Order: sequence, then structure tokens, then C-alpha cells
Amino acid sequence: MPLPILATNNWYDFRDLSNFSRLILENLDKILPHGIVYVVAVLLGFVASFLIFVLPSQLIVGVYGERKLIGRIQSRYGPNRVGPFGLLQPIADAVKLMQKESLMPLRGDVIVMNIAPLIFVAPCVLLFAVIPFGPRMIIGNIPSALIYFIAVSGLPVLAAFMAGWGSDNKYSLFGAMRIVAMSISYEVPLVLALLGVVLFTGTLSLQGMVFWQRDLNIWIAFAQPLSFAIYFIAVGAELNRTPTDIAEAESEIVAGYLTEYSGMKWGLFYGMDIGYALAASAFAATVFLGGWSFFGLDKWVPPWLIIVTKTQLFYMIFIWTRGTLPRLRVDQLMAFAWKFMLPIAIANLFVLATERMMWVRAFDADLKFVWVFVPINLLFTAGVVFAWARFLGYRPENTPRKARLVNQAGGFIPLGGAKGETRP
Amino acid sequence: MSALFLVTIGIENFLAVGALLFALGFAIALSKRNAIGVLMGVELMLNAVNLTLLTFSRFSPSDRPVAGATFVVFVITVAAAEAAVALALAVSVYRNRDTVDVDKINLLKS
Amino acid sequence: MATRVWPGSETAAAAERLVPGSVAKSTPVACYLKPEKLVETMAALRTDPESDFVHLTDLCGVDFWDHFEVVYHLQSFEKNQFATVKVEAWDRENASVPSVVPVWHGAWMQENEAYDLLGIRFEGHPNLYRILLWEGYPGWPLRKDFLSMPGGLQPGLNEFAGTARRAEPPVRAVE
Amino acid sequence: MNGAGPVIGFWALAALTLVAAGGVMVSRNLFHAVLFLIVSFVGIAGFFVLLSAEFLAMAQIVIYVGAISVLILFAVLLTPRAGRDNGETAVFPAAALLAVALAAVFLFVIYDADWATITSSPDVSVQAIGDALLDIWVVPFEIASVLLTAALVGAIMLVRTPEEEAEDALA
Amino acid sequence: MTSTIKTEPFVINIGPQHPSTHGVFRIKATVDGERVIDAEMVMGYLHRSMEKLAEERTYTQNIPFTDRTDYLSSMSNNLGYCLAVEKLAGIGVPDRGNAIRVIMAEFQRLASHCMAVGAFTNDTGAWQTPVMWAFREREKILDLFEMTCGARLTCNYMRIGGVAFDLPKEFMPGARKLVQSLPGFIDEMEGLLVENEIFLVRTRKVGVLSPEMAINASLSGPVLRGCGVAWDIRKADPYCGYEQYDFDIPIGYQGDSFDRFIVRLEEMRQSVRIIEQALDALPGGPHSTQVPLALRPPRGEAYGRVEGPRGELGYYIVSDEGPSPYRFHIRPPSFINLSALKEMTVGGSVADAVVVLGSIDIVVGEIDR
Repeated sequence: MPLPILATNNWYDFRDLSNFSRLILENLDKILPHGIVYVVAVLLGFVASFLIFVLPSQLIVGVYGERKLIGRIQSRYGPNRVGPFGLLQPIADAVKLMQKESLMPLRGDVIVMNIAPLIFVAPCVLLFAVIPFGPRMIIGNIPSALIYFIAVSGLPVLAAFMAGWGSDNKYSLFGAMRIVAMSISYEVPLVLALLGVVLFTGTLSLQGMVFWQRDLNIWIAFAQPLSFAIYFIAVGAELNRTPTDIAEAESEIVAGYLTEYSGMKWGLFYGMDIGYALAASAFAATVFLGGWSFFGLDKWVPPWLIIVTKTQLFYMIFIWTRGTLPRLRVDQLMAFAWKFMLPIAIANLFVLATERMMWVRAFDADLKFVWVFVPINLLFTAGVVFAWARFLGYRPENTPRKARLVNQAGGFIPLGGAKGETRP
Repeated sequence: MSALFLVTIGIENFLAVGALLFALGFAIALSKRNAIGVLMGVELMLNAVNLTLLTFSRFSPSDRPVAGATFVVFVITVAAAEAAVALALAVSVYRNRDTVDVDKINLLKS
Repeated sequence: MATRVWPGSETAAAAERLVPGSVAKSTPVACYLKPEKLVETMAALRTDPESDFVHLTDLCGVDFWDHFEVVYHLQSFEKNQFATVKVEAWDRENASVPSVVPVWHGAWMQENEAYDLLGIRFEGHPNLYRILLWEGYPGWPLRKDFLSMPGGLQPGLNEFAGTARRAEPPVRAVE
Repeated sequence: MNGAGPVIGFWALAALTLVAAGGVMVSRNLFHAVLFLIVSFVGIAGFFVLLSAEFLAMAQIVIYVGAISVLILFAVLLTPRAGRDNGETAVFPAAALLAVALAAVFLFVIYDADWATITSSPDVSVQAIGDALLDIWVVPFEIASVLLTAALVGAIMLVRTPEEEAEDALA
Repeated sequence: MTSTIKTEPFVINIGPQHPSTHGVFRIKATVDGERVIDAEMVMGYLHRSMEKLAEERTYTQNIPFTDRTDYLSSMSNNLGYCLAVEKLAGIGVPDRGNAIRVIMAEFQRLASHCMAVGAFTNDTGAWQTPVMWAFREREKILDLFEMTCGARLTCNYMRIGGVAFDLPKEFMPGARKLVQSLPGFIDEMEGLLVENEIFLVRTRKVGVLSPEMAINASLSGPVLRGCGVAWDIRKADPYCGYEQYDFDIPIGYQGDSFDRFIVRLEEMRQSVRIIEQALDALPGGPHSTQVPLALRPPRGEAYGRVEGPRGELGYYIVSDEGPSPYRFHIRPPSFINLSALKEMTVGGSVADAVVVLGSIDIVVGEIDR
């Protein structure tokens, strides 16, 4: 697919920041020996993505925005003391964390416990390498970026497990076991949901998926609502966000695998939790919500601004659910993954494969006909979710939601009413 | 060989790494007392085989260049199945015999 | 409408009817049972449809210098009636009362508490331990002579409350 | 395969992989042994990248690092604390000897043989592998899927308790 | 209960420093995997020996002690103690005093249930939001308390023979405004939680108690009513003129955690009803009878009880005609409600144990006294 050049090649064209980096690299290439410039390019890419994406997102929106929004949801103010509007609160927190003494349990596995935060941080940085921020703004435009993303996002589980093991704390071990069991379980429907996307777009490259959505003027979230929903739930489970944050459930197992951590080691885990959530949001924005394209608007608005906005909006859904929903129990989560999500993910895949075949055979692979599938898939989503829930015995109407009322004291009153019981 | 040994990477280097890895996995699988340790040795051997397969696929002339890579896919599949069953066996043995020590799993020895 | 409080005589009559020879004495407020027949009588009071004291509302011990009383407040839900039953333990060193945990599970914690704070041993209690204080705490805090115990507070602090502590139990009933 | 990058990469990966595999051998703590094993798996994935099979490298990470090693860690957790040592049995000298002999024979063969090699790397992209799997090797592919299903069922059957079997018999 | 995977049973300490034990309370849980196979309660970290201390103070001086047992419902505690002493000494209370007591006790029940509902949802994992909403309403009620008696938490407002002060003139409009807004808040909480399927699966069929077991274990309050036992001291043995108010007893269906929760929510509605009636029919006259400061009740004993927010709150007082009680015994509802904790937690998972503990709604100050 030829790259449609939206922006000019002038270095000052802020719609495509890769011009600027290319300018630097070309000039550096004249000075430095050949080959070094690739290293510089990668470093520059990381620095740039860190500056425009991770740093402002993580500090300002990730920490400050999350706390402010949670504060609004919980009818309180949120941070408002440090700096204007409390904007410097994340920095104050970071400074506080760095000052804190790093406590280590005496009988813990010190090496494992110290390595774990590092292993937790590294994949988060790697994940952003394949997110396209614009038609040319991508650090590693590898052909199988989707699998890369899945592979790398499986690594932090190991770090969490190491943290839980090394801490020599029963709550930590609980958290570690829970996070491992849950991430293995939710990986399956997640990959099945993404497979549906691959079926439609016919590429594993994230950039290719963005172009597909841009060319058709459709988001995959509309074309495959069930895939999107499964992805959202499964990725929430993998990221330990409420309502599936059982690995750090503070009301049950104090802080899960983070119980024994303090200081900046804890801070790394905390910050990278947000980092992973942002990476997953960016991934969702890329795969399901059109990436840096926005129905033609990306010609005028900088594409990187579009995807950053989409990422933050998607992340806000995580915050919203966190502020609203209670937490599921671990066995219920497992049952949900295996009994509910997996069958409907497989059914979804069947339907999408059939549609793909129809598309090729009946519509001569005319991409315009993808709109036909939007209402079909919407109906299918609603139908399969409802039907499978009923099949599994979900009967909301049988659940009494208000207490019975009686007007007179006495002994035990059996169901069905007796002795002055009045219906609510 | 000689000085080029270090600066030119050929098929021999990859095969040597595969062979050493296989030998290590072999030693681990034969000598470990823990059933899980034995399983780890087997996994290392499988990885060495994968490496060798892919090396041949990359360096050897062939009319079907994808064959090696495809075989690696199959080996990975089989390894996953094998790991699942072996670990289930280990857990099952532990439940029934209260040990995962392969020396003590000797029901057939009267 | 309001709960009918059984006077001691009525409780005594019911207890005597259910388990003959179980009543030691009765005051206007409470019925005193004999310790050896306590569990049997309590079980009968709980299951008898006329008394129907299914709920052991409250259990506490009182120290009267020379003896302890364990007070049981019983409640019936269906009949909406309320009775007070007491049992005395005269051995101050090894005060002991049969446990009513076999009759009411709810006595479990309250008997533990009475044991912890007053040192009344409940025979037959499945797991009698010091529930609020730690094992090895010196003395029994709610006993009247606790202040002069070694390790307890020094005497003299109780001057304000008056010194006329009487040995005999209060008798006047208040309805 | 020349140039600074591949050469440095190869020796670094070789050292990483083999040292980690040796760590699996040497480590007394079973948990540490599993961590070494994971490092070894990552090294193998690096080799796959060197051999220009990125897809297989990612599959290696997903399956070995993400699934199999986690399974092994889980099995380590499920066994008791006493069963978490990584000692050798009495046959260790014999096994080591055998392994050394094996390695010697392999290395001799490898360095003695005259390998016919090509310089250009073949196309092992996702598409090529996918085509191959669904074209020439479709029968092994289907058999592999049957094997996976059988393994799934077998693993579940193996770890079922008698109580669960009784429950299922009732249901 | 069968174990799915044979693991080493090990003991975990839920508490005393644990986010969801609501204070310094500890459950020594033996778990097999995630399943609790034995639970033992360890308490007494907050023991202050109030019953002993009360034997050295006059009857009026003891009222602040009762504040500090169940510090979340000090008005109800004051009321129970004053009722017991009034019963012992034969002191009557004027109508206005009784009505003010009812209003205060019901407001206290609302505040306490706000706390209970919020903390319970926090235990199920709703990250702070319901508890913050509940605290918002609780603050409004505490504002009224502050307006009336100057204190928010440990009110020390009831006196033997009535209440300490008459209501300030700003109280009535404030209370009416609050009473009008509270049903909306309760509906809001119901919409947030009762309609939430996650909350339902977390709480339904968790910690189920049969009514026989609940009665046998001496439970009281919402925990007993959640099992379907219609027992409320306000109806069964009315005090302070509760018989003149029209209200219902909410009871549950099967005695699980969810039933306790909806019983509490419905009790809040009924409390609002009672307060509305009491505000409408607030009589004039004195708010308290004159009682000598050094009260010496006649020799005897009395057991006075109220329906506190957590259950039957009883005070057993023995007098020897001295200026201070000879024996002062509190029947703490949340202490006795823990009798059935083991039965409710064993067999469930650790997460269930936390939910059950939250549904009992313990206050450690009252457990340990």
C-alpha cells in the first residue's frame, strides 16, 4: 500500500514530527560513522515518543487526570495543593517516592525482588515502539506488529510473578498466583478477538490496520463490536484494572504482589501500571478506533494529536470503570473467561470468518461492502451475549433487589409471606 | 576458521550453539531429581532442536525454504502440549505420592 | 405489644415444670437455677413451646465479693417474652459454671468474655480462652478485688466511688 | 553473515543462552532455575531474529516465555516447599559424561562437515509460513490441532480429583 | 469442601493491619489455595476495660464512655445507657425529650448505615466511590449533630431523664431539608450497587446463614433480619414512644451478605420515615427532667436495650445504691454478631471472608470496649 503523504517534508511541518528527526539524522550521518545513526534513530524515536506521548500522558493525564477524574466521580476535589490546580502533584509524589527508604523483607529472595521492577519497566517501553503515531511516525514498522505486541505484553506477568515470589509474603504470593492465572486465562479470548480483526484487515501490521480503517472510513470497533468488547474486558483483566484488579485487590490481599515494595521500586510498578494501560489504550485506539486517522480530519490536525487524544479518551474509560464498579472474585473471573468470553469469542471468530468468505465470494472482495456487516455484527453481538448469558443461567429478573417489609416483630418469616408481610 | 572464526558467523556457529544447548538440556533431563527439573531439560533440548532446524532452513539450499520454519511451528506446538501434559502429570503425581522426586516415584519397583 | 418480662417466679415455675428440682430460688427479677441442672433446664426452656426462649440475648457475670452470678437474659421471638435466669458460683478461687454453648451457640463469645474478665470457668465450653486480653494476663480485671492485685492498679483510685461495697447481692427489683 | 551487528549479536546471544542454560543446571533453587530457563528462551528468540524469522521469534516469546514457563512456575508453586530443590540424582556424573561426549561428537561433526550454504535468507514471513501450513503441510497442521485438543483434555483429566469426578458422574 | 488442587494449607492473618478489617481486628484464616478451611478470631487490640472504668464513675459521667464503645453510633449508645439507668432509677422522660431522642437515634442509624453500606461496598472492591458518596451524606447528618450538641462523632447528647440541650432553632429547617434529600441518595446508592451485576455476584450466596443458626448464635440487628427473622426492638419492645410512629421492618430472603445490605438500605428509608413523622409531631415542653447530679438509684438491676444500628444494644446495670454502678455490662451487638463469623467464612474464599466481615459491619471499639 503506498504511503499517502499527508504532510510535507519540511522539518517545520508539525503534522509529521518524523521530518524533524529525519533532518537531524541526515545531518548526523555526515558526521558519525555509518551504522551508529541507526542507534541514534532508535534512541531519538524513543525520546520523542517519550516526550510527546509517555511523559505528558503519564504524568499529567495518567496520574493527575486519573486522580482528578476519580475525585470528581467520588464527589471530592482530587489533588489541588501542589502547583497550579495541583498539577505538580505527580512530581511531588515522585520526589516523595524517591526519598523513601526501600525496605526489603529479611527472608525474601532479594535478587529476584530487585530485578522484578526492571523487568516490569522494559516491556512497557518496548510496547510503544510499534504504535504508529502518524503515517511515517513509527519507530518499528514491523510486519507482524500485532504478534509483537501480544508477545511483549505477556512479559510483565513474569515480573509480577517474580515480585510476588521474591517478597516472601503470603499476600504477595496470592497476588502473583492470581495475576498469572488470570493473564493466562484472558490471553486466549484476547488473541481470539484480535484474530477477528486480522481476518478483516488481512494484515498483522498496525500501520496497515490504520490504513485499512482510514481507506474505508470505518472503525473496526463498529465493524466488529464483539471483538472490541472482548478486547476491552480482557485487556482490563490483563492490566489489573477494576473490576478485575484481583491481583492487587487492596481489600482482600493487601496490595497483592506489591505488598512488600516501597519507595521507587513500588513507584516503578505503579507508574508502569499506568504505562501499560496507556499502551493498551494506544493499541486499542490503533486497532479498533482508527489510529491516527479521523475520517479525513488527519489531513489538517496532526495525526499524533489524534491518536494521543483517542488514547486518553480510551484510558478514561478505564478510570471510569475503576471509579464505579466493584471487583469480581477470582474464581468468578476465571469462570467468566473460560465459560463466557471464550465461547463467544470463538463464535465471533466463526461469524467473522464466514463474513470474510462471503465478502470474497459474493462481493468480489469489494471493500465498500464492509458496511453491510456493521448492523449484522451489532445484532450478532447483542444476540450472542444475551443468549449465552441466559444459557449459563443468568436470570436477572429472579433476583430480589429490595428487602421484604413486615409490619410486626416476630420470629422467622419464610418466603411467600406470612404474618403481616407487606410487599415493598 | 582461525581469526575469521570470531567475525564471520556461519552455519557452524549456530549449529554449535544448538549442539551445546542440546547437550546441556540432555544432562539436565538425565540428572535432575525433580520432575519439573527434568521437564526443563526437555524444553531446553526442544529449543536446541528448533534452533538447529531454523539454522538449516536459513543456510541450506532447498526448494522448499519455509520447511524448517514450519517445522519449528510444529515443534513449538508439540512442546506446548507436552509441557501441559507433563506438568499435569507432575501435579497429579504429587497429589497421589506426595513427592515430585523422580527417584521416589518407583511404584513398579516392588 | 411490648415485650412481656417474666418475673422470677414465673420463670421458676416454668423451669420447675420442665426439669423438676432445677430451681435454687427465685427473686422478683430473676430465677436462680442450680448449676448442675443448668444446661438441661436451659435446653428445655429453649425448646418448650410455652417458654420458647430461642435467643440468648445477653450473658454476663457479676462479682459479688463472695460469689459470682452469671446472668442470662433470654428472649422469645414468637411469644415476645423475656426472662432473666441466674446461676451462682460460690467457689471464688475456682469459680465454675456449666457452659450453655451446647444450647445456644451465641454463648460462645460471651462466655469467653466472662471468663476473660471475671475468671469464671465455663465447664464444657469448646474453646475457652482469653478473648480480649492476652494469655497470661495477671488476674481478672472485672473482679472487685482486682485493684489490689499484683500488677493491677494501686489502691486509692477508688475513693471517689465510695467505699461501701457490700457483700450481699442487691435484692430490690426494678421493673 | 557478516557485519558488526550480527556478529556482536550472535556472540552476546550465545553467551546469554548457554550461560542461562548452565544456570538451569547449576542453580539449587528451582525457582531460579525456571528464571534462568526463561532467559535461555529469550536468547533462543534472539537467535530466531538473527536467522531473520521474526514471526517465529515472537511465537517463541508468546509460547515459551508467556505460556510454558509460566506453567512451569505454576507447577513449582503447587508443589510443596520441600520439593523445590533442584538437586541431581546419583547418575549425575554418568549423565554429564554422556552429555559431554554427545556435545563432542556433535561439534566434531559440525565443524568437520562441509556444509552447502546459501547467502540470501529465504522468505520465512508470516504469509509464507501460513501458506505452507495450509497448503503443503495441512495434514500435519490438522494433526497438531488434534494433538493440542488431546493434550488439553488429557491435562484436565489428569489433575481432576476423585471428588470432581464423582460430581461430574452425578451431573 | 473439597480442594481442587492439593496445596499446603497455610495460615494467613487477615488483620490486624489489613485494609478491610475496619480497625484492629484479626482473622487467623487457614487457607487451602484460596479457600478458607478454618477461621479464628483474634480481638482485644483496642480493649480499654470500659466496664471496669465505669464502676468508678458516677452515672452521668459514664455517658461519654458509651460514646466511645461504638464510635459510629454514639447517640444510640447514649440512649441505651440512659434507658437502662432510667429503668433502674424509675425516672420518666418528657415527651419532647423522647421525640428528640427518636430523631437523634434515627439520624444516627442513618449515619451509621451510610458508613456500613459504604465500607461494605469498599470491601467488595468498589474503589472508594460508594464510600465517598455515603460519607458525603453522613457529613450532612454529622453537621446536624454538631449544630445540636457541638460534637460530631462522640456526641454525649443524651442525659438521664432526657437530652442535654433543647434543639437549636436552625435544627428544624436543616433536618427537614436533609430528610427530603436523603431518599434520593438512597435511590442513588441502590442504582449504583443493587443494579450492578458484579456487586450481586460478589455478595449473593456469600456468607449464608440459616435463620435457625442466626437465632441460635444470638445475632441481632440487620444480620438477623437479613436471614428473614422479623425482630426489631423498636417494634417488639418499643421505647421512647416508637409505638406512635409508623414504620416497617425490612427482612431479607436467604441470609446472605446481599440481604444484609438491602436490609440496611431499606432501614435507612424507614428511618427517614420515622424522622419525618417525629419532626412533624415534635411536641413542646421541657426536653429533660431534673435529675440529681449524683444519682443514687435504688439497689437492684436493670437491663435496658435499644435497637442500635448494628443490632440489639443492651446495658445491664446493677446498682448498690452507690453513686456509681456496681456492675456495668454492655451487650455489644457487633461483638456478638461475630459468633457466626466462622460458620459464614469457612468454605468460602478469602475474598468472601472480607465481604462477610464487611456485611456484619463490625466496629472494633465496640468489640473490644
